[in-house]
Amino acid sequence: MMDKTLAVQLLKQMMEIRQFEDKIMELLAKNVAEGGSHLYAGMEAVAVGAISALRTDDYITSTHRGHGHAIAKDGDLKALMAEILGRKTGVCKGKGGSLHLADVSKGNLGANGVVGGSIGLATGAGLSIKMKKTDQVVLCFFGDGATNQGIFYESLNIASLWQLPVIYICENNFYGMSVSVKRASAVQDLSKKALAFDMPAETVDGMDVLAVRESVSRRVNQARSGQGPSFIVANTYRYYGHSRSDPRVYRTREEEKFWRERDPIPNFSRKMIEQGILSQEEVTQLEEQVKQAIEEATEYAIDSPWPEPEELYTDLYA
Amino acid sequence: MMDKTLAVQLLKQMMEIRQFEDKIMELLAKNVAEGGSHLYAGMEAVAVGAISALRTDDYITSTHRGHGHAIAKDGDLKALMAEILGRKTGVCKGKGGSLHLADVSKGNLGANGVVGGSIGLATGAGLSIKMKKTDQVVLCFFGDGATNQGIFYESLNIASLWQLPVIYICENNFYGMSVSVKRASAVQDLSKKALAFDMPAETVDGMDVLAVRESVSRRVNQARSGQGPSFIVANTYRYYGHSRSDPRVYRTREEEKFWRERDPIPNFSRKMIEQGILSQEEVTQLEEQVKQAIEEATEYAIDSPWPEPEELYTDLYA
Amino acid sequence: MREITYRQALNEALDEELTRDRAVFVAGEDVAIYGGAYGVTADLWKKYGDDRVKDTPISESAIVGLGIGAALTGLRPVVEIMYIDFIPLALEQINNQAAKIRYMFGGKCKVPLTIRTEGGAGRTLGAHHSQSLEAWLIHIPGLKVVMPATPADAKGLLKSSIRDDNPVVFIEHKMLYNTKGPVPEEEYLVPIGRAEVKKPGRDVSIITYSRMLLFSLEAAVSLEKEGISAEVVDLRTLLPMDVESIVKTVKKTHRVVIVEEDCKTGGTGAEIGMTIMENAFDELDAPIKRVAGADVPMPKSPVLERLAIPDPERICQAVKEVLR
Amino acid sequence: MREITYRQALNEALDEELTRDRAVFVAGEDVAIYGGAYGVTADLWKKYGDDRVKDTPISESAIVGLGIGAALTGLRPVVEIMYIDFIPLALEQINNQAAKIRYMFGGKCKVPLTIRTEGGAGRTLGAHHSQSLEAWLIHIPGLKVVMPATPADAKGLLKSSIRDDNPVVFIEHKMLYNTKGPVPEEEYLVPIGRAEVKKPGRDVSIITYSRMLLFSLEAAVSLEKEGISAEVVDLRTLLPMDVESIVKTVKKTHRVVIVEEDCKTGGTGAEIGMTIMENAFDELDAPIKRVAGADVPMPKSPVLERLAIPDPERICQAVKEVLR
Ligand SMILES: Cc1ncc(C[n+]2csc(CCOP(=O)(O)OP(=O)(O)O)c2C)c(N)n1
Ligand SMILES: Cc1ncc(C[n+]2csc(CCOP(=O)(O)OP(=O)(O)O)c2C)c(N)n1
Ligand SMILES: [Mg+2]
Ligand SMILES: [Mg+2]
Repeated sequence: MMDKTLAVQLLKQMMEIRQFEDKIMELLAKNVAEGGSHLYAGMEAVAVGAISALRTDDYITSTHRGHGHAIAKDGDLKALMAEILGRKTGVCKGKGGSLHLADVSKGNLGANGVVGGSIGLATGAGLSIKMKKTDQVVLCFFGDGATNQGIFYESLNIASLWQLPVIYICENNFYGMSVSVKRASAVQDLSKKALAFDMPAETVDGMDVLAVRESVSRRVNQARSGQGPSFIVANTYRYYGHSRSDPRVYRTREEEKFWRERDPIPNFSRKMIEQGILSQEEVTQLEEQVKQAIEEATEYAIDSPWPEPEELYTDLYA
Repeated sequence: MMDKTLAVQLLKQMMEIRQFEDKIMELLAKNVAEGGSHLYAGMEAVAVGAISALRTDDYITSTHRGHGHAIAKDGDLKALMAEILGRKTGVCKGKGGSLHLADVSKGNLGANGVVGGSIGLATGAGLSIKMKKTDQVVLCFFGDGATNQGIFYESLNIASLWQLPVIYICENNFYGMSVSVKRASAVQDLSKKALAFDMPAETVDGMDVLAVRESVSRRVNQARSGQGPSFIVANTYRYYGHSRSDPRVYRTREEEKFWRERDPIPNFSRKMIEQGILSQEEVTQLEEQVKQAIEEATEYAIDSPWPEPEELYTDLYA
Repeated sequence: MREITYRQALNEALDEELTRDRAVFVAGEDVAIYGGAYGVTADLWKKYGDDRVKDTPISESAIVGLGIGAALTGLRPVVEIMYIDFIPLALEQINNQAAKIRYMFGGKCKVPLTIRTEGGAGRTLGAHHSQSLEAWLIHIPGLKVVMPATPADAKGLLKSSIRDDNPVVFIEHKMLYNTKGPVPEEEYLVPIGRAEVKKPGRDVSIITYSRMLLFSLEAAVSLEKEGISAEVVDLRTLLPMDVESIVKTVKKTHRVVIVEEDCKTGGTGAEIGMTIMENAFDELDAPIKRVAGADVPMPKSPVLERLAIPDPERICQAVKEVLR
Repeated sequence: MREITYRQALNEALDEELTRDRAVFVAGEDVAIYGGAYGVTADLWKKYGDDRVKDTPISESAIVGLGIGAALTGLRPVVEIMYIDFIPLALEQINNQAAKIRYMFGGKCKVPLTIRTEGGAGRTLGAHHSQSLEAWLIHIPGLKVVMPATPADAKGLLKSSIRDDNPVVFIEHKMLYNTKGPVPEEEYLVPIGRAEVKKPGRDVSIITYSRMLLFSLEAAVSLEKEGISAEVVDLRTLLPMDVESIVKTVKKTHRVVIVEEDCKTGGTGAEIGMTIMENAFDELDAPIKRVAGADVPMPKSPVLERLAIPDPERICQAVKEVLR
C-alpha cells in the first residue's frame, strides 16, 4: 500500500503548484505581476510525479513553463513568487523572472526562455555526472514543441551514444503555443523520436502522478546503474492559455472539458480517499494549508523591496 | 536489357568524376590548386546513379564534397575546374571555389561549406515546387556526419509533415572527417533516423550505380506523384583522405582495400562488358575520351584569367 | 490622414503584398491560426489559407532554410522569427547561406527573402525575450537590415523589403505595435537605405532608430523648452546605412548623440559613430556620445529593466554634455 | 628562449591544464584521434584517453550545450568549434545560455567554459571557412573574448581562459598556427583583459589584434625606414577591452589607425574607435582610420582573397593619411 507521507507530499506539491499558478494569474490580471508567465496548471502530475522519483542531489532542467518544476524541486514559494514579481528577495534576485527560475544549489539548473534551450545543458550535466562517477541523474523537461528543435535531436544522440544518465521528459500538452502536435510534428506518437537514437522510450499518462512517478523511477534506476538515458512522453494538458491574452482559438472547449475531467489533483485526492490513505478532511486541511502558504508567499513577495539600481551591474562576471 | 546510351552516360560520368578528382589531387600537390578540396573519388556511383534518375529541371543540393554532384548535374568540366582554381571563367566567377560549386540555372543549388547547411534549402526548394504545383523534385545530398546536425532533423520533420517532394540521400562513407559513424551516431543503421518522422527509408549499395539509380528512381516517382519525401542511405567510401594532409589514422589499410575492391567504376564496366552492353574497347575509348576532356578542362582553367580586382565588390546585391 | 497602429500597418503591408504577388507567402511559428505572437499576421490565414500562410514547427533554423530554398527557386517568402532572441538559432542560415549565396555563386542567382522579427525590451520578459541584436546583422554583407519606428515607415518599408531581391531582416519592436500614426490609404513604398529627419534642429543631432526614436523625440521636446534645438534623425535602415543623411546632419549641428537600445559594447552605435569619424570628423565640435543599453543581459525586474535601456532623461543629459 | 609554434604553444597549454586539474576536459569534432583539424589537440587523446579528450558528433549546438551543462555542474570544459564560421550554429547556446546564466540566476552559479575556435582568411577556403566574427561576440555581455597573436600570448592566455570562472571564447587564427616565437619553458599565465605594446613608437598608434598584428608590425618596420615611428598595440583580449592601454597610446601619439581583419561595417574596429572617441577625443589630431576587411563574403580566388583583407601596404597608406 501507498505510503501516507508520500501521498501527502505529492498532493501537497500539486496543490501548491495549482494555487501558485492561480495566484499568478490573479496577480497578472491586477498588474501586480508584470510581463508574461506561462502557467503550469493542469500539468502538475508531471513535475511532481517525476521529481518525486529523484534524490535531492539529482539535477533537473526546466522550461519556459517552469514554476511547477521549481516548486517540485524543493523550491521556496516565497523566493519563487518574489522572483516572478522581480523583487530583490527572489531566488534569482529579481534578475531572472518567471522564465528563468533556477536554483543550482538545489539541483534546478534553470527554466529557460528558449524552447529547447536547456536540453543541451541537461546532457552536459549528465556528462559531468558520468565523468565524476557520482550516481546522480538528470531529469530534462521540455514540451512537445521543443521536440522539433535541432538541439533536441543532437542531444539525444550524444546521450545515447555516450550512455549518459539523463531522463528526457517530454511534457506533451498537445500544443506548442497555438500549433497542435498534428500541425507541427510528422509523428503523433512522440516517443517514436527516440527510435532515431536507439533510446528506450515510453508514453505515460501525465495526468496520473503515480504513473509518472513509477515510470520515471524505473528510468532513474536504470540511469543510476549505468544503463543510460531514456525518453518519456507524458501526455498532459495546460489549462490556461499560452499567455494571458491567448483566446485559445486553436482548441475547442470540449477538448478542454475532456482534460479538466482528468484533473490530476482531484483525481489523485479521490483515489487516496478511496484507498483509505487520506481522509476527505485531511485533503481539505492540506488545501487550506497550501492556501495559507501561497498567501504568505504572495504577501512576502509584494512586500519585498525592489533590487537596488546598482544591482543592474552586479552578478555578471564571477 | 540495359540501354547502351545509359550505360555510356553512367560510366562516362563516373570516369569524369574520378579523373577530375585525381587531377585536382595532382594540382593540389603542385600548388596549382590552392586551399582545400574534399574529393569525391570512390563515391561516384552515388552522385551519378542518383542524379541519372532526375529530369534536368529537377533540383539538387550538394555538400562540401560537391565536385561529383556538380559534374553529374550537367556541370561543365571547364567551368568547374576553373572555379576550383579561382578563375574568372569559373562557374561562380572564381568567388565560390571547391566548396561552393553551384549552377542554379542547371538546378544545382550549390555545394556548401557547412555540414548540413543545405538540408534546409533543399526542403525550401521542395516547398517551392509544391506551392507552384510543378512536378519537379529535389535531391538533397549530405554525409553520415551531417545526420547529427539539428537542421537535418528539423528539415526531415517539415518535409514529412508537409509531404514535400524531396529525396534525402545520405552518402554514408562511414566517417565524418576522422570520426566513424560508430563514434558519432547512436544508431549504426542510419536509415533508422527517418523513423522519427514516419518517412519511408531504405539503404542501398552506394558502390553500385544501378542499385542507386533504381532506388532513387522509385523514390523520385513517388515524390513526383505527390507521395512525399523519402530517405535513402547509400553506403560508400571515400578513397582519399578527408583533406590533403590527412594521414588516415582513424581507419585501416585493410578497410580501404575492402572498399577499393568494390570500386564502382571497374565493377560497372565489368558488368557491362559481361552483359555484352559495352565492349572492353569501348570502355577503354571512353576512358581516353574522358582523359582528354579533363586535360582540356585543366588547361582551360590554368590558362584562364584571374578575376579583376573590381570584382571583389560585384555580385553582392541584386 | 487616418491613424492606425504599427501592428495594423504591418498587417496591411503583408496583406497587400500577398494579394499583389502570388510568389509571396508567410511562414513561421504561430503566424496562421494564432495570427502571430504579437498579432501582426492576424486574419491573413483566414484570407489566404494554409498554402500561403503557414504555421511551422518550432524549428528556427529550418524555417530560415526553407525560406532561402524557396527564395532561390522563385518565391518571395516572408518568414517570421518570433523574437530576435531566437535569431541566433537561425544565424548560420542567415549569415552563411542567405547573405552569401548570391556572391558565392558569382551573382547568378538571387535570394528575395524577408525575415521578419521583433526585438527590444519594455515588457519585463527577461533576458531571453528583450534583446536588440541588430548589430550582429549589420556585420553581415549581403543582407539588408531594416528597423522602422513609425507605422507609416513600417508599412512602406515592409512592402519594399518583400519586393527587394535581396535577403532583408526586418526588425520590429515589441513596444511599438500599439503605437499609432498617420498612414496613407493609397499604396506607397518607403525606400530601403534612406534615413529621415523626424524633427529638424540646429544645435545637436540625435541619431537613432526604432523605439529609441520615440524617446529621442520626447527628449527633443523637453530640450526645446530649455532652448536647445535638437535635430532627430531616424535611420530606418541600418544596412546599408544612409551615410549621406548622417553627414548632412553633422555638418548642420556639429554635435552628435547616438541613441540605441542595444548593449553598448560592439553595438550599432559604434558603427554610426565611426561612420561620422570617417566622413565628418572635422565637422565635430565635441566628442560623439552614445546613449545605449547597459552591457548586461536584460534583467527581469521592471526597476532594473528601465535602467538598462536609454530613456528621454538620459538622452537630454547626454545632449547637454555634448553642448558643454 | 626556445621558439615554438603557436600550435605547439596551444597544445602545451591544454596539456598542462589537463594535467593540473581533473575537472578540465576537451571535447569537439576530430579533437581526439585526429588531434584537431589544425593539430592543436595532437596527442592529447593518447595521453588522456576518451574520457578527457572526446570526439563529438558534428553537432555544434549540442557541443556548446554540453560544455555549459558540464561547467555549471563543476567541470571546466574546453570545447572546440572547428571554424568560427560554425559558431553561429552554437550562438544561441553561447549568447542566451553560457553568457547570461550567471546573471539571470542572480550570480548564484558560474560557467567556467572555454570555447576554442579558429578564424580568419588566407588559405583560399572560401566564404564558409575564412570569416572573422569576433564582433558578434564582443556584443555579448557575460562573455570574455580572447584573440592572441603570438605563441607566448596564445599559451598564457589559453591557460588563463581555462582557469577563468566565466565563459571565454578563445579565437585562434589559421594563418598563425605555423608561426614561431619565444615561449618560456616554465609555467606562466597571461592575464585576460590586458593589451600589450608590441612595438613602441611616437608618431602614430596602430591598434590591432590577432594575425593583423603581424601585418601591422611589418608595416611599422617599413614606416620606420621612412622615418615614421609607429606604436603597435596588440589588444589580445577584445572583451573586456583594455581601455586604459588604448587611451595611453592615443595620448602618446595623437593619431590612430585601427587594423582589423573582420568586415568593416559593424566590426570590432568600430568599438575600438568609439572607445577612443569617448575616452580621448581631445587627444586626437586627426580622424581615426580603420583598415579592415572588405564588406563582402570571403571570395575563393586567391587574388580576391588577398584584396579582401588588410595588408602591410594598405596599413602604411592609412598611417600616412592620418599623418597628413
Ligand atoms: C526557440 C524558441 N522559439 C519560439 C519561442 C516562443 N514560444 C514560447 S513557448 C512556445 C511553445 C512551446 O511549446 P512546447 O514546447 O510544446 O511547450 P508548452 O508551451 O506547450 O509547455 C513558443 C513557440 C521560444 N520561446 N523559443
Ligand atoms: C557545421 C560544420 N561543422 C564542421 C565542419 C568541418 N567538416 C567538414 S567536412 C566534415 C565531415 C563531414 O562528414 P560527412 O557529413 O560524413 O561527409 P563526408 O566528409 O564524409 O563526405 C567536417 C566535420 C563543417 N564544414 N561544417
Ligand atoms: Mg506543448
Ligand atoms: Mg562521411
